[in-house]
Parts: sequence; C-alpha cells; structure tokens
Amino acid sequence: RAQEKSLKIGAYGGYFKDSFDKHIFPEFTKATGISVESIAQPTGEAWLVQLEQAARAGQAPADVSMISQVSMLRGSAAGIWAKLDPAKMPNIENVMPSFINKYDDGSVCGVGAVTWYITLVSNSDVIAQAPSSWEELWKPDRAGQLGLLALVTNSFLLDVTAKTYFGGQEILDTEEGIMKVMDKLAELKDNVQLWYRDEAQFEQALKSGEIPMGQYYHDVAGLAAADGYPVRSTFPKEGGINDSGSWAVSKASEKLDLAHVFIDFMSQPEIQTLLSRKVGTSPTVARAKTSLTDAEFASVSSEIEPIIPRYDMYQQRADWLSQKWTELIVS
Amino acid sequence: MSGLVFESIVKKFGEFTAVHETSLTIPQGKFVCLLGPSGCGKTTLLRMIAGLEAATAGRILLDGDDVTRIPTHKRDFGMVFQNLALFPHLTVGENIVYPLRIRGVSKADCLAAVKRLLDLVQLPDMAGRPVSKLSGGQKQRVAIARALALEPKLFLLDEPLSALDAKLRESMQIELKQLQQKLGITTIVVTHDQREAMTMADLVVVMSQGKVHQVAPPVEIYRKPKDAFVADFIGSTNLISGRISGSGKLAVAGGTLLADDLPATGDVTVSVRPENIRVTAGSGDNTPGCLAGEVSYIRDLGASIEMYLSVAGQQITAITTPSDRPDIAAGDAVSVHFPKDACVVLGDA
Amino acid sequence: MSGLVFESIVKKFGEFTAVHETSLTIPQGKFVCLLGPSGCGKTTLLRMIAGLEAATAGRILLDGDDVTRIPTHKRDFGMVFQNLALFPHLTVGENIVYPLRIRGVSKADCLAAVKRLLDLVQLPDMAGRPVSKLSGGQKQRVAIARALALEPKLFLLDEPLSALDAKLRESMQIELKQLQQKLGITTIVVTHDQREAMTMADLVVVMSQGKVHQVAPPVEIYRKPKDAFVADFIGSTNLISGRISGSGKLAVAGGTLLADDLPATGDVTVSVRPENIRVTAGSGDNTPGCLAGEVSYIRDLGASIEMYLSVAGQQITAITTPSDRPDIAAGDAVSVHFPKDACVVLGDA
Amino acid sequence: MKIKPRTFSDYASIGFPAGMLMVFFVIPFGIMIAVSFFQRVQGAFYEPAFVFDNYARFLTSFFGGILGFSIGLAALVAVVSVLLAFPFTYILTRMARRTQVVWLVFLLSVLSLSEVLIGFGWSTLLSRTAGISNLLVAVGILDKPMSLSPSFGAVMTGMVYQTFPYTVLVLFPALSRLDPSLVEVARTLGSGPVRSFLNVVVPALRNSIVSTLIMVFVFALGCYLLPQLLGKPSHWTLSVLITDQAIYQSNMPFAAAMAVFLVLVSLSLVAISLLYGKKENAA
Amino acid sequence: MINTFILRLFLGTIALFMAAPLAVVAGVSFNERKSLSFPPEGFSLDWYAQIFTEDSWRSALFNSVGVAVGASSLAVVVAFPLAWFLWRFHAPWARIVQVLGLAPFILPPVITALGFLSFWTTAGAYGQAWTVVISHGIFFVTLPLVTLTLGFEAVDDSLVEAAATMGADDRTILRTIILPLILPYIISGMAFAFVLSLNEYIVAYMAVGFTVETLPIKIFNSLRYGYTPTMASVTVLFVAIAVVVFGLIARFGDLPRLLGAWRHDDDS
Ligand SMILES: Nc1ncnc2c1ncn2[C@@H]1O[C@H](COP(=O)(O)OP(=O)(O)OP(=O)(O)O)[C@@H](O)[C@H]1O
Ligand SMILES: Nc1ncnc2c1ncn2[C@@H]1O[C@H](COP(=O)(O)OP(=O)(O)OP(=O)(O)O)[C@@H](O)[C@H]1O
Ligand SMILES: [Mg+2]
Ligand SMILES: [Mg+2]
Repeated sequence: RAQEKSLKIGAYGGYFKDSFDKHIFPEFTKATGISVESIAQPTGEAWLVQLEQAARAGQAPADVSMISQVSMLRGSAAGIWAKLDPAKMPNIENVMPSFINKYDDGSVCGVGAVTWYITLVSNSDVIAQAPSSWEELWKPDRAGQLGLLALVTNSFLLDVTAKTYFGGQEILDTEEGIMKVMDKLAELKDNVQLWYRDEAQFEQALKSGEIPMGQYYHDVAGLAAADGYPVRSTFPKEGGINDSGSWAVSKASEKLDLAHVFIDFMSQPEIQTLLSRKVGTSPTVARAKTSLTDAEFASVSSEIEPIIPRYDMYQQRADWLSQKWTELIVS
Repeated sequence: MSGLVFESIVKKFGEFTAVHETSLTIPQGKFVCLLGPSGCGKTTLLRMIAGLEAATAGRILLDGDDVTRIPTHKRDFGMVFQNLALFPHLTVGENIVYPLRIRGVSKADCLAAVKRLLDLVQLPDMAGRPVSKLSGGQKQRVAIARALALEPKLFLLDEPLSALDAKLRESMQIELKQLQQKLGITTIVVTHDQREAMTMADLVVVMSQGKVHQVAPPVEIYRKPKDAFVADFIGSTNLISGRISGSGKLAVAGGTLLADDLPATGDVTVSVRPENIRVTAGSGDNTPGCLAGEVSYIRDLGASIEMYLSVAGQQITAITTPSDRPDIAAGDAVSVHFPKDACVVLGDA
Repeated sequence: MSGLVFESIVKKFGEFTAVHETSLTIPQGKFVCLLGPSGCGKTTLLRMIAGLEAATAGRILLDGDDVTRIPTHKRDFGMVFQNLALFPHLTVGENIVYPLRIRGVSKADCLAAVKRLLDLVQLPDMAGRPVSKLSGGQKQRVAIARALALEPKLFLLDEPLSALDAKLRESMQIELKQLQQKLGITTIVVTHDQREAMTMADLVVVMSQGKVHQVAPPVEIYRKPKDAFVADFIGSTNLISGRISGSGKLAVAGGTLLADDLPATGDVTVSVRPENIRVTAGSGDNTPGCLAGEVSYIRDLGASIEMYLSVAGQQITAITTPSDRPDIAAGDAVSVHFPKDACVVLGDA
Repeated sequence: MKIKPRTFSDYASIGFPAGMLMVFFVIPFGIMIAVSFFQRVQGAFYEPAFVFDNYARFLTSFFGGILGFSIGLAALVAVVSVLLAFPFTYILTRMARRTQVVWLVFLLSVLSLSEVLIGFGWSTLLSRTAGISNLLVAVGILDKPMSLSPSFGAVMTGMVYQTFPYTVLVLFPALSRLDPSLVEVARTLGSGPVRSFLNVVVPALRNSIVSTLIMVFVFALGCYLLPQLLGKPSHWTLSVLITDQAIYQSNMPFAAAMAVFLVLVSLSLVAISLLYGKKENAA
Repeated sequence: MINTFILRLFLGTIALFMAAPLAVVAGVSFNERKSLSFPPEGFSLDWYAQIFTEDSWRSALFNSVGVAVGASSLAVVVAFPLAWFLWRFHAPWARIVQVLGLAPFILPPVITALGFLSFWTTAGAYGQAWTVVISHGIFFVTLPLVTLTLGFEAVDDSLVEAAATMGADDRTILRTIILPLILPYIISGMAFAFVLSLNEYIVAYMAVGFTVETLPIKIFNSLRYGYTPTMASVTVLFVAIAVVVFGLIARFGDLPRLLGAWRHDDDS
C-alpha cells in the first residue's frame, strides 16, 4: 500500500512549507516513489517541545523535521534524535562538514538542510546611506529606530557584539566575558523600538518606515525588495549571521529507512540549487558544486565571512543565558 | 371507604413542622376549601396529596388504597397551580392535551378532547392560540381544562383565583363551583380568602400554624366557630370574656349575656358578630343581653356603617346598613343589644 | 392659590394616550386617593407630579408656581414607591437620612432626624438594621420615614399597601391616615382598592382609561356616583334603565321608581345599591318605588345574605343582614322596594 | 422541589460530566503540578524528580518584579475596563430594546476578533506612519506624527479593548435587573442623575462590580499575546515568560512552577476579595 | 434629565473605540498588494477569494469551524447533564463538580495548553484531530455551564410539577418541557463556546498544531513570513459570521434575555 511508502516531513509552516510543497516534495516523490505528508511545524523551539513530549510517549508527529541548530543540540542532549547511517546516504558527502550534527559518540544525528543569513536591513526611503557595519546599531542617532529579534537563541546578538567590539567570539567562552558583551549590548537598548518574535511584526514596520532599521532575514528582505518595497539588506563588514536548519529524525519514527532516502535526496547539489532558487535559502553544499549564477548566489548569500553562532554556548549555558538575556532586555 | 383520608399525617421541613399530626376525612364528590392565613401549611397539605411533597409520617388513603408512596406522575390527580403553570412553549390546545399526548393518545382523540374540554370551559376556537396571548381569566380556564383532561380522581387547586381582580374572581368562583357540580369530582381548593371559601365550598377546612381547627360547612363555620381563632379569622368578630355563674348565667364586664349551650361553670369566651349587634340610642334598660355603652366613632363605608363602641371599657364593633343606621354620633350613650342566638361560646383554640 | 393644580395635562406614550386632557385641583393639606382599575393611568399621573414622567401637554402648578419643567430632584416631594425601593446597600438609618446626607446635613443632625423619624413611624432602635432583615410592614414604614425626611411639600404614595396582607394592610391604612393628619401634608395615594380609598381619603379621584370620572369625598362617591362607571366600580350596584315620562315620573320595566334630581325628559340610568333594596315576601302593591319580582337564588355569606332577584326580566341583587332576612326561598314571589333616596340618576359616562 | 439523588440513572447524569472533567481537566492540571517539581536538565529537557528548584528560581526579585507588574497590569486593566463598562452598560440597559440588541450583536462580534488581529489593529492605529497621531496632526493638536506603540499605553489600550466586551456582558444581567425605581426614588429624594448613579447604582451593585473585577483580572492575567505585540520587553507579563520558558527554553518544570504560582496568587486574590465582599455584606 | 450631549459623546467614543481596530482590519483586507498597508493601497477582493480558492486557507477555515462545532457541542453535552443535575437534585458534593466546570476558564491558557500537551502525549493520542475538540470542549465548558445554570434557574418549578401531576416522569418532563424551554440557553452557551473556540490559539497549537491547522494557527504561521491580507479578510469574514449568528439569535430569540436581562414584556 502507498501508506508504507510515505513519509511525514515537518517544515516551518507558512511560506516555507508552501514552497516545499510546491517545488521540492513533488520532485522527491517523482524520484523515489515515496509520497510526502508535509507537516506545518511551528518555530523550532516549540516544535522541539512537542517532539520531545511525543517521543516520551513513543510517538512521532513527524518522521523527519527541519530543526535549527540550538534545538538540534538540545535534542541531542536529550537523545531524541535517531542515529543516522551515513552509509545509506552517499550524497551527504556533498554537505559541508560544519553542517553535519553528531552525538558525543560521533554518530550522525542531523544533516544540514538549508542555511540562511540574518543581516542588517534598512528602509531606503528613511535611511539614504546603506549601513555597512553592525556598529550602526549602536549609533546615538538611531534612537528608537531599531527592530531586533527578542530571543537570545535566535537573534545571536551576543555573537555579533563579540565579533564587532571584542575581536571575535572567544570572549564568549566564559561567563565574565559574556557579561562584558552583554554590558556592551545594553548600550544599544535605547535605540530599540521593537524587540520582535514574529518576523512579520517587524516586516510591516520596516516596509512602512515606521522602524527603519534592524536585523532581519536576508532572503525575506530580498523578496520584499523584489516586490518594490523600499527595503534593503546589507551584509555588514563583520559578516552576516549564518544560521542553518538540519534534517533530523525522531527516535520514535518507524520510517528511518525512508528518512535516509529523503535526506540523501535533499543533499544532492541539484536539489540544493533548486532550494536556493525556489525557496531562497543558501546551500549547505559548497557553492562550487551548485549551478548558481553569481547573481543568484548573491541573492542568498555573500562572500564576506559569516558569523557562525556559538551554538555550544547557547546549549551549555541555556538557562543562565536566557535568564541574563531576559533581565537585559526586560529591565 | 370512598373519599380521601389523612391518617396522622405530619410534615416537617428539617426542624420546622409545617403540618402537625392531622387526621381528616374528605368524602367523595365534595367541594372542599382549605382556608387559613399565609404560611399555615395549606399548600404543603395540598402538595402532599399530589405527591409533590413526601409526608414525614402518616398515611394518605384514597378510596381505601394507600397512595402515600405513589409518585406524583402515577396518581392521576388533576392539579391547578397558583400561577397556573401553563407551558409557555405550547399552544392552548397543546397544553390541554399534554397529559394525553405523553400517554400516546392518538391525534384524532386528542383533537376531540381539546374540543370537548374547551367547550366545557367555554373557550371554543382558542386551541391554536399561544398561551401568552390569553387574558388572566382565560389562562385560568385553560389550566382547569388541562387538569381535567385525564378525568382525575381528585381535583386540586392551589389559590387558583388569587391573581385575578375582584370582578373576574367572583365570576370564576361561580363557574368553578358549577363545573364541579357538573362533573362531581372531589375538589380541594386552597385559599386564604374567606369570602371565596364561603362562596364555593361544601366543606371548609380552617387551618392555622400547621393545625386543622375546624372542618364544617361554610355557614356553620361562620355561625358556630369552634374556637377564637376560627371566629376571628372568618369574618370579624367581637370576643368577650365571661364567667359562668352558678345560676347558669353568663356574667361579662358591664352586665350579663344570654347564650345557648353554656357549659356548667368556668371562664369562657363569647364571640358576637358585629352585624348581629343592634345599637339603639339612649342608655338602655340593662336587662340580660343588653349592655350600656358609648360611641367612640362611626365610619361610613358606603355600603355599611361601622360603629365603634366602648362597653364597660371594652372595644366593641357593630355594623349596620345605611337604612338601619340609628341616630347617634360619637360620644353618645347607647344601648348595645346582643341577641341570644348571636352569642357563640367558644372552645379553646 | 394654595394646593396642586393640573391644567389640561395630557400624557402620551408614543401613539398611546395614557392620560387624556385632565384639569384638577387638589387643595392644600388634603388626603387624596387616586382610584381606578389597572392600567387607567394612576401611576402615570403620580409620576408626572413627581417629575419622573414629562407631561406631553399642560401645566402643573404647586401653590401657584409652575413646576412642570422642574427636574424631580429639585421638587422636594416625598414619594413612596409601590415596591418601596429601599436602598439595599444601606441600613435603615442610612436609608432614612439619604436625602439629608446628600444635602450635606451634619452627622449630628442626621442622627437626630433618624431618631425623630423612626419614632414617628414607631420603629425606634431599628436604625442599625440592614433593610433586608425587615418584615414587609416595617419596610413600608421605613420607606415612609425616608420620604418624610425632607418635610416634603407633597407626599406621593404609589399603591403603598398592595404588597401587604389584609390584616396588616388595614392597620397601616389607619396609621397612614393618622400620620397625615398629624403632619398636615398634602398626600396623594394611588390605589386600586376601593375599600382602601374609602377608608383613608378626604377626597377620591376616580379614573378609568386615562380620564378622571369624579372627584369627591368618599361617601359622596358612593352615594352620588356621577356615572355608571363610578357607580359600578365603587361597590356593587344595580343599574336600571328608565325613561322620564312627561309627568316627571320615572318609568322602568315593571313599574315606576321615585328619585330626586330628575331631568326634564329622556332616557336615564338609575343606580340602586343592593343594601338599599328591601325585599318582602309576597307580591306587593306595585306602588311607585315598589316592583314585583321573583327570587332566583339566595347566597348566605355569613355576615350578609345576597338575594338574586328577577324583576321584569332584569337581574337585581339585594343584600341584607342575617337578622333582617325575610322569610323567602328561591322561586318565591317578592316585592322589591326601592327607597326614593337610594335611586341615583346617573350622568353619561 | 430538589430531591436527593437515589437511583443509578440519577447519578448517571452527573457521572458523565464529572468523569469528563476529572479525566480531561483534573489530570492535565495535575500533570502540570507534578511537572513543576521535576528536575530541569540544562540544555535539554527534564527528568522526573521531586525538587523545589523551580520554585526557588522563581523567588527572586527579578521575577517578583515581573509578578508585581503582571498583577498591577491585570488590576489596572480590570479597573479601567470596569470604569468604562459600568456606566456604559448602565446606559445600555436603559436604552430601547432594539438599540440594546444592536449594541450587543456588535460587542459579541468584536469578541470574534482574534487576539493577533487586535494587536495588529492597535499597533497600526498607534503607529507613526498610519496611526491616529496623523489625525491629531491634521487637526493641529500635534506638530508631527508620533509612534505610540509599543508602549505601556498601547498594551493597556489593547487589553482594555479585548476585555471590554466581556466586562459589558458580565455586568449586563446585574445592571438590567437593577430595579429602576431605586434611581427614581433617589431622584425624588433630591439626587441628580450623576449623583444617584454614584451613590445608588454603584453601591447597590458593589458585589457584581467586585466579581466582574475579579473575572477581568483573571482574564487579563492569562493574557500573553497583546503584551508582546504592543509592549516593550519591560511590559511583558508573567504569562509571556511562562510561554517563553515552556516553548522557547523547553523548560517545562520552571514554566509549570511559575504557572502554579500564578494560579495560587490569583486564586488567593480572588479569595481575599470574596471574603472582603462577604464581610461588607454581613455588616 | 441626563445631559444628552455628554451621553452621546460617551457612547460615540465607545463605539469608535470598539470599531477602530475592526476598521483597520477591514481596510487592510482590501489591499491590492500582498501587504498589510493601512490605509489600504488600491482595492481588491482577491484576499476574500483566496480564503476559498487557496487550499490551505480554506482547509484552515473548515478545520476551525469543524473544531468549533465539535468543541461547542461537546461543551454543551458535558454542561447540560451537570447543570441539570445541579438543578434537579439536592447534593452538596455536586458543587465540587460545578467548581471543576467553572475552573478551566480561570487558569492561564498556556497552562491549560501544556497540561493538554502532556496529557495527550501520555495518553498516546497526541496529534489526533479529535483531541483538540475535547481540549476545547473542556476548556470552554464553563460558558454553556453558566448559561444553562441560568436557564434552569429560569424554569418555573411549577411547570415541572404540573407536568408530573399530569403523569409525566422525569424523562418525559426533560423531553417535553425542559428541553424546549431551555433551548435558547443551550444555543447561547454554544454560540459563546463556538466563537471562542474559533479564535483559540495556544491550546489548539499545543494539542494538534502540526496536524490540524486551524485558522489562528494558520494566521500565526503566516506571521512568520509576512502578514498577508488574507488573515485580515478571514477575520472580517469571521466577524461577519458572528454578526449573522448573533443577529439570528437576536432575531429569533430574545438576546438581552439570553444575556441575562429579565423579560419585562410578555409575562405569562
Ligand atoms: N421547602 C420548604 N422548606 C422549608 N420550609 C418550608 C418549605 N415549604 C414551606 N415551608 C414552610 O412551611 C410553612 C407552610 O408553608 P405553606 O406553603 O404550606 O403555607 P401556605 O399555607 O400555603 O401559605 P400561603 O398562603 O402563603 O401560600 C411555612 O412556614 C413555610 O415557610
Ligand atoms: N413607559 C410606558 N410606555 C408605554 N406605555 C406605558 C408606559 N407606562 C405606562 N404605559 C401605559 O399607560 C397606561 C397607564 O399606565 P399606568 O402605569 O399609569 O397604570 P396604572 O393605573 O398605574 O395601573 P396599575 O394599577 O396596573 O398600576 C397603561 O395602559 C400602560 O400600559
Ligand atoms: Mg400556599
Ligand atoms: Mg400603577
């Protein structure tokens, strides 16, 4: 029966899922004969809670899910991911090693699915000169003009501050160092008009010029600009923030074999190219292996060396960080 | 034994005794009024008959059968509630055949019954009306028709007329009485209006504070009240204390009175109705049955004239009609006549 | 001009005219009862006096000043509502001094006023009670005390006694009347109970369907009703149609009657109270003022006896006391006597 | 006419709802209480245990401040809502039936406006580029348009907007059953309309007002979306942080502990005000 | 007389206050471009069409309505016997069940949501569509419980007794007297539960967020990738449905009475 050859795949609900449903999953089904039941999953963290709760009860709301890095680590700590067998997925050779997630014992539990950039965005009607550095966020004349992400685990502003003012992310190794970074970060608080959680909350304000500057997703900003809104995304000289999502399989899933087939399929350079073109994400394979043109590549990525968040820190100090962060922005 | 019998019935609500031990027999086919002041337990008694309230002790027999434990819906008694309790979501006709319909009587038979019952209560052609569109008197009749739909063994009415205005009420009393005579069903009506009881009943049961004081036909209740409570409650009366002297005479303050059925000796209370007292101008002869008094004041109510008299320090009220009014005014000395057959010697309440 | 004057007052609710053009003078210091069947506009009239309802046309004058446009809270009239409307969140004392407190009267003066008013209504030491803990009659008196706290120019009461039971009601009527006499305030009481009006009022205003029928002292209302409505509404009566013949005689079916104040000619209606009709056994002499009749039936109500007679095809009711009861039974031929001064010739309603 | 339940079928009728509520309400809530004592595993989830760490973590001045703010905000929302809704409902109940129906349908329909959209609507109305301040500029009250959101005022506006229809609907029965003659009698005794409203209507309905305040307060305390959409982080309530901890930090034990605490606090506030109300009544 | 000007001003301000966000939402729903600009740019009804043409919105709409119908029916089914029992029988302990029925509404919604999440995963039914129906049904049981309690209190005891004297047993009374009389209260309790369930987000999200996308979840998900005017048009549609539903209730029932006013006219 067809049911046996079907897979439940979670992708972020909304635009993301729509694009996958339209452009990617049909290709997969065509190529493998495995049908896909796509599942609108909420934000990574919330989805993780649900996966975890379900796994405790031996259930898998989705077989394969796209999970952000912080959540990947959390999930591995709790051991909710199934171990993957690289031998069954020859194509993951293509994926850059930094996008392969492993358990402490070295076994693979996640494979890079897509990556994206968070950059400095601005409204070109309000701000004539495109900003070129994250330092722009600290400028006194930006008072009340910024929109920043509200969670420590998705804004990655600690990494940005460390890179911009403390010569690199090493300072984040110790709690004292992190506190210094936070003190620096506290200086820009007066500039922030909006700490947002849902992208659209900021997007609307950015488009209208209500809040003319902030951090935002490079790909979505590009779509808005293409629609004719006065929105621009700039890779600052310190680098854009590069975050990624990995495919991971719930331990409770009974379709590990099919999941291998799927992940293998998604790791092909051609599919990564397709993703960049249709979904707007940046590939997890080296650019050279893709057939992206310069213009296409520029629209999803940049040659400037990115800021890769200190995921280890976000995992190991999770509660302490969230407490300090909350105190930082709330007080 | 045909009729309704109460055997030592008691009803308590928690600590409070609403009906004290009561035994009572109501013969088949009679029209009975339960009469008494508010809160005396009339409704409670009626509800026990209907099975809406469980008796705390005692038995209720109907035609010799014990019905005490039979649930209300199996008793087949017709009952009209004080507020009529017409079903607001049903039409007049639907209300009337409700008891038939829930027994699965056929549509045709129901229609026939509606017609018959509406004719009986003189409301033909009203079957389709919603009950909210009826006048008070019409509602009344629908409630009665509904209670009669089953040809009940017993017909119970709880202050059925209290919500009506005086004129309508009077005509409904007469109609109700005629209906009962026509159908011959034992009927028990609760009321606190003594006039209503006097008009309708074959038998009046006077209650107060959970106790039955007297059971008798209306005129007897009025003319021969058993105790001071009944005398005072039914109509108004003058209560005069007296003492029976050795010679079989009744001595009261200010003179002596004449009365029938005097006990041998002791202190007694005598009830004399105001309308039976005759007042004449001038201080009288002070023979037995006549006392000297003084007029306190006179109230002219149109249809009748009330004279408030002071007789040997006691307040006495007499009533007369305008045509018989003696020529007296406040302050005048008068003779107050107490006819022998008007003086009723009371038992203990 | 001292007193309350209505000048061509009209009140409409939308299309519906609740009070038709009415002019009326109520002299200072009188006790007035507004009497009439339900829905006749009594409450509306009273509310217009209080300013709770705006008159559609006309003026209301108090002691010569036009008060028609003065808002209620500036009129200084005391009013007692049918449901009493005591403030549930205040104690007895606080209720009573409410009108003083909102005028900033000092605490000490308020205390004194509470004491004085509670003494007046015979409820001393009740000041601290919550109003929910009062009996019906006590609530009544608190409402009256509150309305009197300001020494109002006018004292208005809307069916103040309708919620009370018969005995309590009677005693409250007397108290109310005595209070009014003591204070001498012009008092207007709405009621639909004619007995109440007869007992209390100096002046009765009889209304029906938004119109005033008669304004007169109670006994005059009863003895000399102006029209058939008043005659029938106040007490019960026999209405007999007649025609005045050329010779100044009043011809009715079955004979002639005698009456005062006969108009020259035409058709008239005569009202004769049942208690004024005398019945004797045997067919009579058929002189003027006496008609031959037949007994339909007799009802013994204890205090009185009702005789239903058929006189020349018309139903006539006569009432007598037990002591005057003629020796007749249903079916007997009787003479029915209509005394001359009992026959009242009515105007058009 | 109430009787004691006797037969099996008498009990059956309550058995079903009681069972449903036990299984689907008491057990889930019991699980949450249990979870609040579980051991948090840093960087992962939690393990069954019996520890008070989660409560201990909560008892800091930081969370104390947030709890204080949440209670203050909820209380203020309740007070403002009732202040607006009480006179409004009073006027409403005195209007013609037809008008009442129109208003009621309108208010009930506003209830079907989702919270996100309320947040969006108000953030637009309070924005610099498209908001009310532009109108104020047009009529000359302001020099230039200003941004009014996010701000405390915006949070208040949004929450009052959300609670207002509920408040009206809760007050409606009490006010429409209020005997109109109380006000009329006050007027015959010399109180003007405003005064009689203040010293008759309000005190006569004090109990309804207190229970409405409690209801709105509890409702506002549970609100987690509007403070995020219309407020700065300093305006976030405990409910926001509970959501954060549960969802974004995967810290269910701590979230549960905060929630249990919140429920306890609101229940005790409710109990206190009820007791207070009782006492006033008895006096 | 009350100063009518101040009165009108007050009522007008309230009306404006209540209508303003509605106006924004409605305005936005007519935007020509896929943006939530206000004032709207251009005019288009596409976003309304999209509710029905686009699969995901349409299914979200149907899911929501389906869940709301199921949940509000369940809430009534649970509340009815409880309210009936409380009204019919004298049993003090039943108050506990009543408090349980009133409690779900008092808890912060997040907690209810997490409780259900744990519960359904433990029970092994996590993610099944019907779990959200039960969750909502229990969450909103308070509303019909309150209206039904009101409704039963409004049933005149003597109607029941009258029916009993005519031979109706408990069951017959329930069917022929109580149900017809209480129907308006059932409807209004159900309508309240329906409307609230339609808009409930977090419980639905936690219980079945990933399998059954209800409208609020759909709106939230689309919040992540840009507001679309469709969410405004859906909301406008919702409000319109509510107007129709409550308008019908008002037309065929006595809305003020259902909401707790005494009936002044038509005394029986
Ligand atoms: N369910 C009850 N619980 C407690 N006491 C009750 C109950 N029903 C009636 N009583 C009390 O029993 C007494 C008798 O009540 P009942 O209703 O029989 O009076 P009643 O004679 O019908 O009075 P009324 O003329 O006012 O209707 C009253 O004192 C009443 O308070
Ligand atoms: N606010 C109103 N709107 C419309 N009609 C009204 C209003 N108030 C009273 N009416 C009508 O005016 C008429 C007179 O009413 P009113 O209350 O004055 O009667 P009433 O004589 O006091 O009667 P009752 O003895 O029953 O109290 C009635 O027909 C009533 O229906
Ligand atoms: Mg009774
Ligand atoms: Mg009236």
